[in-house]
Amino acid sequence: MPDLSTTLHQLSLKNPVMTASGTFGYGKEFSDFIDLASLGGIIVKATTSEPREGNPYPRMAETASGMLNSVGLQNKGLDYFVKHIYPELQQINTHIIANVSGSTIEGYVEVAEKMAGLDHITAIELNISCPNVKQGGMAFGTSVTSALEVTRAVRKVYPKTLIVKLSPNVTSIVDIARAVADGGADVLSLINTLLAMAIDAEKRRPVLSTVTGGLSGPAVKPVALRMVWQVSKAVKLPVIGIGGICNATDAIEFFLAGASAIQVGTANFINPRVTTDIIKGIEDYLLRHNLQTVRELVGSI
Amino acid sequence: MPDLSTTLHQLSLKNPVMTASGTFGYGKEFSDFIDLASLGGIIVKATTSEPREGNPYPRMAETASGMLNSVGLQNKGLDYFVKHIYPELQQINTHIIANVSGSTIEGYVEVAEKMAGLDHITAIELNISCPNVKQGGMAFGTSVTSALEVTRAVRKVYPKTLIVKLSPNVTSIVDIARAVADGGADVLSLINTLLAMAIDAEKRRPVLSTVTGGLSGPAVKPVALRMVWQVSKAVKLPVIGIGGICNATDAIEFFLAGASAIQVGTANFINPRVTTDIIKGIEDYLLRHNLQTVRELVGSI
Amino acid sequence: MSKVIHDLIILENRQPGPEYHVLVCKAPETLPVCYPGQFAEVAVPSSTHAFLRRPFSIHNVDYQNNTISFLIKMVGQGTRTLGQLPTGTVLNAIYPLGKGFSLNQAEPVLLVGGGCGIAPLLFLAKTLKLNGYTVHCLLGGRSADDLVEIPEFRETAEVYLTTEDGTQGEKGFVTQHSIFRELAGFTRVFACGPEGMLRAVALASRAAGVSCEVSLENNMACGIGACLCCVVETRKGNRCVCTEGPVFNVLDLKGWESPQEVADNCPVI
Amino acid sequence: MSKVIHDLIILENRQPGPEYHVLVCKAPETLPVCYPGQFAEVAVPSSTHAFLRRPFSIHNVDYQNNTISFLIKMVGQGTRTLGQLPTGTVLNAIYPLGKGFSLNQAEPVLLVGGGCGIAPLLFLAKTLKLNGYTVHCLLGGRSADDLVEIPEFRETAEVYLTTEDGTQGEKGFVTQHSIFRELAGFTRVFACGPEGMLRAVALASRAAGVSCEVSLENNMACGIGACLCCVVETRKGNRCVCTEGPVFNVLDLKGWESPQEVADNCPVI
Ligand SMILES: Cc1cc2nc3c(=O)[nH]c(=O)nc-3n(C[C@H](O)[C@H](O)[C@H](O)COP(=O)(O)OP(=O)(O)OC[C@H]3O[C@@H](n4cnc5c(N)ncnc54)[C@H](O)[C@@H]3O)c2cc1C
Ligand SMILES: Cc1cc2nc3c(=O)[nH]c(=O)nc-3n(C[C@H](O)[C@H](O)[C@H](O)COP(=O)(O)OP(=O)(O)OC[C@H]3O[C@@H](n4cnc5c(N)ncnc54)[C@H](O)[C@@H]3O)c2cc1C
Ligand SMILES: Cc1cc2nc3c(=O)[nH]c(=O)nc-3n(C[C@H](O)[C@H](O)[C@H](O)COP(=O)(O)O)c2cc1C
Ligand SMILES: Cc1cc2nc3c(=O)[nH]c(=O)nc-3n(C[C@H](O)[C@H](O)[C@H](O)COP(=O)(O)O)c2cc1C
Ligand code: FES
Ligand code: FES
Repeated sequence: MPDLSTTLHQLSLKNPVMTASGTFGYGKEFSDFIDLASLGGIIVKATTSEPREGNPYPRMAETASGMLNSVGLQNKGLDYFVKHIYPELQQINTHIIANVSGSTIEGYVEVAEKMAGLDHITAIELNISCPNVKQGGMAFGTSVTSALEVTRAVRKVYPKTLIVKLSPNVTSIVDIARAVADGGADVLSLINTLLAMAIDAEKRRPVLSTVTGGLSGPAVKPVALRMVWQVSKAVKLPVIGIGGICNATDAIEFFLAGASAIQVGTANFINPRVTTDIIKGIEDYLLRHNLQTVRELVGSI
Repeated sequence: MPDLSTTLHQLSLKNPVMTASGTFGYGKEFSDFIDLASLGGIIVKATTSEPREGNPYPRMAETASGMLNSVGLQNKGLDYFVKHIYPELQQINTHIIANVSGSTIEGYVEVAEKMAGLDHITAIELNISCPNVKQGGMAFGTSVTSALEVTRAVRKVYPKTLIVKLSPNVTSIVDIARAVADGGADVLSLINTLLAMAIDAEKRRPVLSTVTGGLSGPAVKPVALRMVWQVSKAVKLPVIGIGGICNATDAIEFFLAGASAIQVGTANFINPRVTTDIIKGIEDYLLRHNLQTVRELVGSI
Repeated sequence: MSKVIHDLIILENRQPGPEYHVLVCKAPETLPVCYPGQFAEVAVPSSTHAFLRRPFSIHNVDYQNNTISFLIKMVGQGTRTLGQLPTGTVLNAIYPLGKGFSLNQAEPVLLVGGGCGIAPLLFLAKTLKLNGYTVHCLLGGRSADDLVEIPEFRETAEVYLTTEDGTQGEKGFVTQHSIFRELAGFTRVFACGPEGMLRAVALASRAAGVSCEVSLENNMACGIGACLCCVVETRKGNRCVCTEGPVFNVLDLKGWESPQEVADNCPVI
Repeated sequence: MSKVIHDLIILENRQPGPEYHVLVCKAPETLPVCYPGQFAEVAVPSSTHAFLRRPFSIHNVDYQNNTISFLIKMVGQGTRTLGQLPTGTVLNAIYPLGKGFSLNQAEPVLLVGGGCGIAPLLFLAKTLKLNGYTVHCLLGGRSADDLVEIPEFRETAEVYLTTEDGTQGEKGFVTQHSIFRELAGFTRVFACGPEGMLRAVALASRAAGVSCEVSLENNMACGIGACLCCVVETRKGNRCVCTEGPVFNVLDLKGWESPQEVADNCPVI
């Protein structure tokens, strides 16, 4: 049997297949379909310090090989998470990673600090790349100075593995990655969604209530691959590849481009068992290519 | 019959449907399939001051609802264009627009100046957004200062309609658009391709000889629509919408987002008659929606 | 009540009206228990134009033959592709999803359906009848072409028909049908159809003091509560239609009480 | 010689080998004149995985019945979808594209094909025979499964077979076949197949002083000279395979003379 385990800073994952924040709920939504413990990790949906109702409906539009969303970080807030959601998450026998979001640095810090105290949350992913909120979110991830600042502030209060999730809506992803590394990040994850838009030609108005939203799915994979390749060459931190991954071949491409692990997002909506299929497919690939470990693939193009 | 005509600065187009540079050759490649004179305009493939062989093969990869290319501005150079290609273009009874490319400001200026002297070239499109050349190209289009500089330099020598084609690989497309407007552009066209990458998982190497290439096709339409909407709201110049347009509905979406005209690129490869279908489809739409002119749609969401 | 992913096999594809198809599908293993009002997320086979799954109400369940049916109205690329599938085709579906209609009601109940909103009502009517209810069912459409599956409904319910153009049944919108004058005699209304119609039915029910449940349509990406794209505004905040619906008591829906909105939406049946 | 876009109708879909399909298609209007070695750009109907058209050589043309055929090897999603199409399906194709083989040759000529490179050779053999040539045809493959359409070739040419595993014909690569020892007796070699094979054939032809034309495969986006994606390095610089090929005289191809490269590529039939 090939060895699928991989390491992200202090995290040892049984395999490199995780689920992307906002596309996998809190895991239990998928428990009828897959064994959650078989995943490398679950990045649960965004948590903010205060509860958020998210953006008005419609929040979704289908596009060619992709979709737009403008959910806008709907969640019940930090306190509810700690009291009601965390106890359920403790039952899941794999890495549970909190996606930390906010509209102010204080907000990020507050959530990160609280998460640090939860044993079963083994890492946080700092979401400085959400395009669907008016303040904060992507704004932090599209400027070198604010990306550095928010990372540094969170680093001060968060001693465990700190993943920072980058926005693709920038001229130079490498500059942002370097800033975040300087700020003290342990791991980089990319990409979040591309800022995009859909219009209903018959109704002559934008499809989304927020006009613009975030593009995800296979359509964005080529952009994600390029950015993972650029960042993993330029920065010494481990990288988690995200964007349009639908099958084991896609996952392998990200490993080759330099990712040590991957996250599956939109594809979960189309096939709730896709993560299981991907884990199996990676095993088959390693056997077929006579490789002992998935780590041999990382960055090997 | 609804009125499809539209105006781009000094250009009066019989209809808003043009073809995108690099995807329509010099027009004659399509003359077996459509009446070239029925088009609103043809943007012919990039011309540089010196002949260029382009990048090594492979230069193309198919992706989900899209393709990557890294042609790298292969063309026979300015002198050949003027002597051998221009005389043929003179036979085509519609606007012929030259796509001016280069790796130095002098190169751009040289081509623009020569094009100014060719009567049947009624406008030029300054390509400061090609991701497939080592020097120049996209580099000009991803920095506010160099975008301004090259536009200003070309403006000095080019008195006719100056279109500048923007790169989507930037944090703020609006900032670049404003700089180019300040530099003296008459019209903006967007988007060029998104910088992206494809990997062959079996061969474990990048598909393209250049590793990265430009993503086009329906996959990029949501990003293009967003940028057209942002730019047309922020800048007072007419905008030409480009990116993934495959049918009349797509074209209408770009008009609604603020484009006064559109260019069809990759879709020409799939259906060489697509431009004719789009023109007919826009007519049908206007009739169905009781609109007299296509101009009523522009920016009307 | 656990969800399954099944490769269903299409046993029958019939066309009860010009724009409707009924797909009767065989399940590869024993059908899970389904409730009326629940739905399935169906993958459109090899279609360039349907990236995400499409939600369809469960139109009928035959536990004996282990079949599940969908009534599909052709509105876009996805539904058109599904309508053209030959028998024998594999249809991948995730079901049963969402919460159905409340079945613990005193009778008599009135079912109101318009367009493809007819879909869940057949399964609902059959289930209610099985439980000994007297079921009344008002079906409306633009024209006779929209009134499909009437024979099937007649087997289980007292059926009333209305069309906007008067080509079948009474002429007018569903809420103008004479049965609505006797609305106060019912204990509950179950409705499914275009939003305009649902709002009108909700308002009429309120006026008559009758409780009303509606099945909402909505853009869905996942159908299982993971994406949070399918929300509707309720009195308790944004709620997912796919998990807390698609059936809602109208009293829980925010903005469903204003007569102005109803008037604006009414003709859009 | 103008190009057409046709909605062809598949009249027949037969499977001459486990991984091959022959699609015989009826043209909606009189077939344009096609030359052996030319190809078509075929749209894959409603496939999620084939965005661009797929290029296929013209395998056969029957002007009397107004049909055109393609021999397709199943290698990926696009070809697999095409292979499964039932008769009656519409196949949109742009053709005839590119430049074919030079037909003004003295005889005898040797045709060499491997894998799906067999495709253009049938049309070529038939055309040569029609013009009174004696045609010799060497077909090679990994195993007997790759040797398809042999009966059709036998009708028009003297046929020689080779397989790498020896399951049919002589054992070995095509260039190891005994006919190659008599290569100098031919006036020209026409070859189509995997690049490794073509390079080996080119080298052998050079050694024997026989002129050689090869049909190249290549990634194509448009097939009509518009995208410049399909270049090959020639002595005159980068040239489009879709318009200046797919058939090239090997003397025009850059980097096709080194024995080292041939050795590297040879086993990849
Ligand atoms: C819980 C639920 C149950 C449903 N049950 C049924 C059913 O039993 N039978 C049936 O025929 N239809 C049903 N629908 C609607 C059905 O899902 C849509 O008609 C279908 O998704 C359209 O797919 P398409 O690819 O054909 O259309 P598209 O090409 O995606 O769109 C065509 C048109 O339909 C509209 N549309 C797309 N999706 C939806 C949607 N989810 N709701 C409303 N309008 C939409 C679009 O705005 C557009 O105007 C149900 C929807 C939901 C949410
Ligand atoms: C001028 C020309 C004529 C051709 N004639 C024939 C023919 O008559 N019969 C036939 O079976 N095939 C022919 N081919 C090859 C055929 O076009 C490819 O096999 C087909 O495009 C693959 O499509 P797919 O979707 O099945 O494979 P994909 O899923 O796109 O790819 C599967 C595998 O095939 C490889 N591949 C994809 N496209 C090509 C290509 N164009 N050339 C080589 N390898 C490719 C990929 O690298 C990959 O390894 C021809 C190609 C050219 C350029
Ligand atoms: C419906 C939806 C909601 C999302 N919510 C979040 C979120 O809360 N936090 C976050 O960091 N990313 C969020 N994302 C982005 C994904 O985690 C992922 O980065 C992106 O979708 C690209 O991956 P994919 O193409 O595999 O979906 C969301 C994406 C979708 C589609
Ligand atoms: C094969 C290819 C070659 C291209 N060459 C050029 C070029 O020379 N100059 C240029 O400005 N844009 C070039 N482009 C970009 C297109 O003009 C267009 O901006 C882009 O493809 C997006 O439009 P589309 O999605 O409709 O193809 C090229 C695109 C393709 C696919
Ligand atoms: S459709 Fe995803 S949460 Fe309802
Ligand atoms: S395939 Fe486009 S130029 Fe040859």
